[in-house]
Amino acid sequence: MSAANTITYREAMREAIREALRRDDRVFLMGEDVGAYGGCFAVSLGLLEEFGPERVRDTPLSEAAFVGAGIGAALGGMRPIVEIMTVNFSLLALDQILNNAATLLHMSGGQLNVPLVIRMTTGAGRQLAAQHSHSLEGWYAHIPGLRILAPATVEDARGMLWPALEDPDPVLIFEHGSLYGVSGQPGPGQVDITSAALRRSGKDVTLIAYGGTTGKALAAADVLSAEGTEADVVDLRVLRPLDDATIMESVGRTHRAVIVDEGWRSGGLSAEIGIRIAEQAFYQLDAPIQRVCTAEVPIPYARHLEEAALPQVPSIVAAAREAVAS
Amino acid sequence: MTALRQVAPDMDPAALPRDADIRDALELDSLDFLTYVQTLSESGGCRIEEDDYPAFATIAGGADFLAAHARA
Amino acid sequence: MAGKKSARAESHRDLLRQMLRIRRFEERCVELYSGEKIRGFMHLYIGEEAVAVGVSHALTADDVVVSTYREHGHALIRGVPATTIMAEMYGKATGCSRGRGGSMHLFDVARRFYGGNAIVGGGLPLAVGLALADKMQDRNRVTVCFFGDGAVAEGEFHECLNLAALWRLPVLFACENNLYAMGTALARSHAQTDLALRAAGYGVAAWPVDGMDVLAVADAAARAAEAIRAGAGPHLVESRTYRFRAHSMYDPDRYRSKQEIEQWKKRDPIDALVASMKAEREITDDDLAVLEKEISEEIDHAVAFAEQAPVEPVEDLSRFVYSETSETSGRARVGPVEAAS
Amino acid sequence: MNERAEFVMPSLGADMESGTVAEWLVKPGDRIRRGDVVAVIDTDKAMIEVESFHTGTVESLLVGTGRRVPVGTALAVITGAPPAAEPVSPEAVSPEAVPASPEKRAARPRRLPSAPGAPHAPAPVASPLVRHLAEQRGVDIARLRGTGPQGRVTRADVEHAEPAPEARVSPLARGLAARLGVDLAGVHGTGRGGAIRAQDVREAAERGAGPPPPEAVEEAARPPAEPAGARAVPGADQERRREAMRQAIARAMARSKREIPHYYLSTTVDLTRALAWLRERNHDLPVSRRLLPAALLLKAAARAAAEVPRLNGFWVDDAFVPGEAVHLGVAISLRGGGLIAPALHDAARLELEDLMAALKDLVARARAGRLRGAEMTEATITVTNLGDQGVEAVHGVIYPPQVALVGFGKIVDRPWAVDGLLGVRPLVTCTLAADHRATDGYTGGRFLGILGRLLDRPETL
Repeated sequence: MSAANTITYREAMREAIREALRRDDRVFLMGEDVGAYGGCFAVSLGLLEEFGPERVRDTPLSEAAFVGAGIGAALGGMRPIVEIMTVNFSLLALDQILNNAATLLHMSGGQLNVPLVIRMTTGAGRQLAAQHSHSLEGWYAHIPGLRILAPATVEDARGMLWPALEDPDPVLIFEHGSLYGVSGQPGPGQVDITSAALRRSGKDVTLIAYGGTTGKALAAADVLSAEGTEADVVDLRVLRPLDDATIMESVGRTHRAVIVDEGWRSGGLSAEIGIRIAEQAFYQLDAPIQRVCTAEVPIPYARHLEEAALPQVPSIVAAAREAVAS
Repeated sequence: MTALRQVAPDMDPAALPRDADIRDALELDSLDFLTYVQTLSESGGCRIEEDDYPAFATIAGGADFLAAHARA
Repeated sequence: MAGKKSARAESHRDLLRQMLRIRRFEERCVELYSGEKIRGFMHLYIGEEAVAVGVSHALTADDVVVSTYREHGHALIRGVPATTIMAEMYGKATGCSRGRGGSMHLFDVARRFYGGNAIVGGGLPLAVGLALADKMQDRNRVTVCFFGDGAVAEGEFHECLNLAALWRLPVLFACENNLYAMGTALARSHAQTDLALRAAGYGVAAWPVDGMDVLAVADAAARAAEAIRAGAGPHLVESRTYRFRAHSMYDPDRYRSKQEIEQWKKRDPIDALVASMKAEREITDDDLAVLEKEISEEIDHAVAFAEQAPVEPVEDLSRFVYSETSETSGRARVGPVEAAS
Repeated sequence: MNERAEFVMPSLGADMESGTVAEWLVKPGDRIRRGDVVAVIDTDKAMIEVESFHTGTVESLLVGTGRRVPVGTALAVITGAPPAAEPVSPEAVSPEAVPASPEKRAARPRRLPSAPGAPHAPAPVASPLVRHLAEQRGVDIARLRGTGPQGRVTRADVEHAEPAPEARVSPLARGLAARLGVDLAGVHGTGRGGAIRAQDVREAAERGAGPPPPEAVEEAARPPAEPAGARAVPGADQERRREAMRQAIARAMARSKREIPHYYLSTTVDLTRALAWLRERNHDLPVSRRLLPAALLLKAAARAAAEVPRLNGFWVDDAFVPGEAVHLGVAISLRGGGLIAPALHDAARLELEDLMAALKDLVARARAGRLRGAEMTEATITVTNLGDQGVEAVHGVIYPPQVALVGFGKIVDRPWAVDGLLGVRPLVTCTLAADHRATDGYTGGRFLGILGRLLDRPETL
C-alpha cells in the first residue's frame, strides 16, 4: 500500500529524536513514561534500550519539577527535550514555562537563554474527553519569548526537532494526537521553523489551518474544488512568531479567508489571525473573514458529541462557501 | 455591423467587401478586435473560443461562424 | 597554634564584613526607596544576613546559586558588584539585568548567580536542572537554592526534593525559615512546623540550624556541601532566622508584635558575631570603624555609579525577548554558561 | 468668513500652453465638492474632464465655452461654504492646488486626488441649515428631489427622506472602484445582503467602459451641419483639433529631442510560456474577461518600473524626482490620427484582470475624448505598443518630463535556439528609450532584464 520510504508521523518524530540523541551528546529526552513504557503515544519506543536511562529519563509525575529542571539543565549547557504527555497536563508546568523559560532571557538583560524543546500532544478526536483533548497552543502562542511549532506533516514531524534544538530560545512543539498514525514521506531532512507553508494553491479562497486541522482543510479544498471553488490552503506550521507574509500573500490573491482552529473561538489564535488580516490586508478583503473553531464547550466524551464540537470538513466547506458567496 | 461601428465609428463597414480582412481595412487594433468579438459573442449568445478568432477576420467568416454556432 | 587562631580570626572578620556589607547596603536602599530612587517591590534581608553569609562561606567560585526575590544579600556576597546591583535597582542600563529586573530579579551569570526568582518555589526546579546538567557533564559543582518557609508549602518544593533525591543531584537546599510567609505565620500555614522533617520523607539529609548564628550556619553548610561533593546527593539546611523589617516596603507589619521583633533583634547576628570576636580579641573598635568606613565608601561609590548610569534607550524595549544570536547569525548555538565564563 | 478660490485653466501636460472650455458642467449657485468634474476642457489633444480642487459653491463662471485661454487663467470663482456645514479642508485652498506659474506647473507633476467617480450631476441647491440637518440624519442630499423654488431642497424634503442605507461594499471592491473610477452608487451588489464585491465593480467598469451605444455613435457621425450631441465636435472643428493636436505633439516631441539625451536598449523575449499561460487562463472565461497579451506586457513593464525606480519618475529642475507609484502611461493612437498617453493609475499593483478592465476603459474613454485631468498628468513612465501595426521594434521618444519610454513590437514567430536546439518561438522585441541625465545604460539594462524575467513567469504577474 505505502511506498517504501513512507513512515508514520510517530516514527518520524522518533527518528528525529534518535537523530538528535546521536548527533549531540548534550541532548537528552525526559518526561513521564518516555523510557520503560516507550512513551504514552509510543513515540520514544526503543530509545531507552538504545541510549540508556541517563539520556532517556523517566520522570515522576511532577510536571513543574521536570519542566523546570529542563530549563535549569538548558541553562547549564544541556539541550533537553522535555515531553509532556498532553497539553492539559502542561498547565501544571505553566509557571515554569511562562515565568522562567519565556522570561529569563529578558529579565536577566540578555544573560540567560534557554535552549529547551518541550514536546506535547494536543487536540481532540480520540474520545479522551475534557482533560486530555484541548488545544491550548493558542495560549502558548500568546507568550513572547517562546517559539511555537505545530507540525502537520510527516516531513515536519521529522524535520522540525533539530532546528528547534538549535534555536537558542525555548521551543514548544505541539503534536496533534490524531496525526501519530498518519503516513507520509519524511522528506530530505531539515525544514525551517520560521515560515508557514502553502499546501495547496487556489485562487478563490484561503483556508488557514495548522496541525490537526491542516488535513481537514485539504480535504475541504478537495470538496470545494469539485464545486469549482479553488482554495489556497495555508498550513501555519509556526504559531509564534506567525508568518504574516505568507498569510497576507495568500489573502491578497484570493481576497477571502477562512481560519480553521481547533482551539476555542473566543480570544484564541483564530481571533489573532483574523485581526492581523484586518490590520494588514483589509483593503484586499472581498468578503467577511470566516472562522471554523471548536464549539465553546469542554470536549465531551461521546463520539457524536465530540465530532459535533470540532471543526470538520463539512463545516470548513460551509464556511468557505459562505466566504465565496458573501 | 453595429459591432463594427462601435469600434470604428469613422468607417463605413457596409462598404467593405465581405471577404476583406477587417483588421486591416478598418485599422482595428487587438483591443478593438477583442471588443468586436465580445460584442458578437454577447449579442449572438454564442461562445467564441480564442482558437475561433481567425474566423472573425472577415465579415463573411464571422457570419458563417455565428450561423453555425448560434443557439438553436 | 597562633597561625590557626589568626586564620580563624581572618575567617570571622570576613563573615562580619560580608554581613555588614549587606546590612549597610540595604539600609541605604531604604533611604533611596524613600527618596523615590528605587521603586517597585523591595524586600529587605536585614536580620537574616547570617544565613546567606554562612551558606556562601561553604561555596567556591564555581558553584551555582539560585535565589529568591529577597536576594540583595545573596548577590552581594557572591561577588555581584554593589555598583551593578544598585544601578539595577535604579532601573539603569548598566544594572546587572540592564534595568529589566529590578530589586527582585538580579542576575549575574559570570558569577554563577542565577537570579532572583519572584515566584515562590519557582527557582527550585531550575536548581535541580542546573545540578542535573552538572551531573550529566561530570562537573563537580554544588548548586545552592535559597528559598523560604513559604516555598515549603508549594508543590514544586516537594516535586523537586523528590526528583533531586531520586537522581542524587548535587543540590544544597538552603531554607531560610524566617517564620512568616509574607504575613502568615509558620504555624498558620504548616501542619508540621519542623520543616527539616519534611525532607526526611524524601530521604534527603536535613539539619535545622540557628540562623542567627553565622558560625553555626557556616558549619552546617560546609558539612552539607562536603557531602554533596562526595556524591551523597542533595542536602537541606534549614536556617531558623528572622527578618527585622517588614516583608516589603509596602508592608505595615500588622501580623506580628513589636515585642516579638524586639526579642529577635536582641539576637542580631552581627552584634552576636562582634561580641564573640571582641571576647576572643579578634577585633577592636578601631578595626570596626575602618571596616564600616570601607563599606560606606563602597556603597557611596555604588550610589554614585547608579546615579550617573545611563538609562536603557526605549528603542531597545523589545530586546532580549528572543536571543539576538538567532536573529543575527541564524542558528548560532550558545551555551550561556560557557559563553559567560 | 467665506473663502474664495479660483478654478483655473489646468495644465494637463508638458505640452499644453492653453485650452478651451468646451463645456461647463456646473452653473453659478451649484455646490461642488473637491474632486467633482466641473468642466470639459479641449486641450488640442483631447477633450478632458477637469475636476475641482475646491469644495464650495460656484459663484460665477468667468470664461464662456469656446474661448481659448492660457493655462492658469481663472475660469470660475468658487466660494467656500460656512465651516459649520462643510469645513473647507486646508488642502483645498493650499497653494499647491493653485500653482503659481504655468512653467512650474508643467514641470513639477503634482500629487493629484485619486480619480473621482463618474461625472456627477450638478449637486442640488440647499441652505446650510438643510445640509447640516441632512448630515445629521444621514441623508444623501444629492439623491433628493427638491420641492422648493428652482428645485431647492427644503427642510421638509430632508425630514421626509429615508436615510441612505449604508452600502455594503467589500474593502477590496471599494479600493477597486476608486482605481477604476467606478461610482459605487451605480453598482449592483451580488454578495450577501446586496454587498458589492470586486467582481461587481469589475463588471460595472466593463459596462461603463464599453463602447458607447450605437445611437450615440450614429449621432456623432452625423454631418457637421446638424446639431451635434453635447460633446460631439463638429467636423470642421475636428479638423482644427487634429491640426492643434499635431502641433502639440510636435512641440512636446521637439522639446524631448532637444533636451533629453536619449539612449536606447533592446532585448528579445521568448513569450512561449506567457502565451501558453494566457491561453490556459482565457480558456474557460467569457470573452469579456479574457486578457490580451498587451495586458501582460503592460503589467510586466509596470512591475519592472517598480523594481527600477530610477526609471519611474520625472526630470525636473536638473534633478530626478521619483514617482510615488507606477502610473503607467499608455500610448493610444486615436482613430483619425493623433496620439495620447493617459495613465493607468498604480498599474504595478493592479491585478491583471483589473489592469485589463482599466485598459479597456482608458482606451474607450481616450477615443471618446473623456479622459480625466489626473490621467493626463500623472504618468510616471510610458509604454508604446506598436505590435498591432506589425512593427517589430519601437525606438521611442520620451514624453517629458518622464525619463523613460518602453516599447513593444509585434509578437512574431521566429527561429530561436532553446537548449541547443532550434525551435519556432513567439518572440517580442522590448525596447527602452531612457534619459541619460537620469540613468545610465546599466540601469536600463537591468530594467529590460527584469522585464524579460517577469514575462517568462506570467503566473507571478
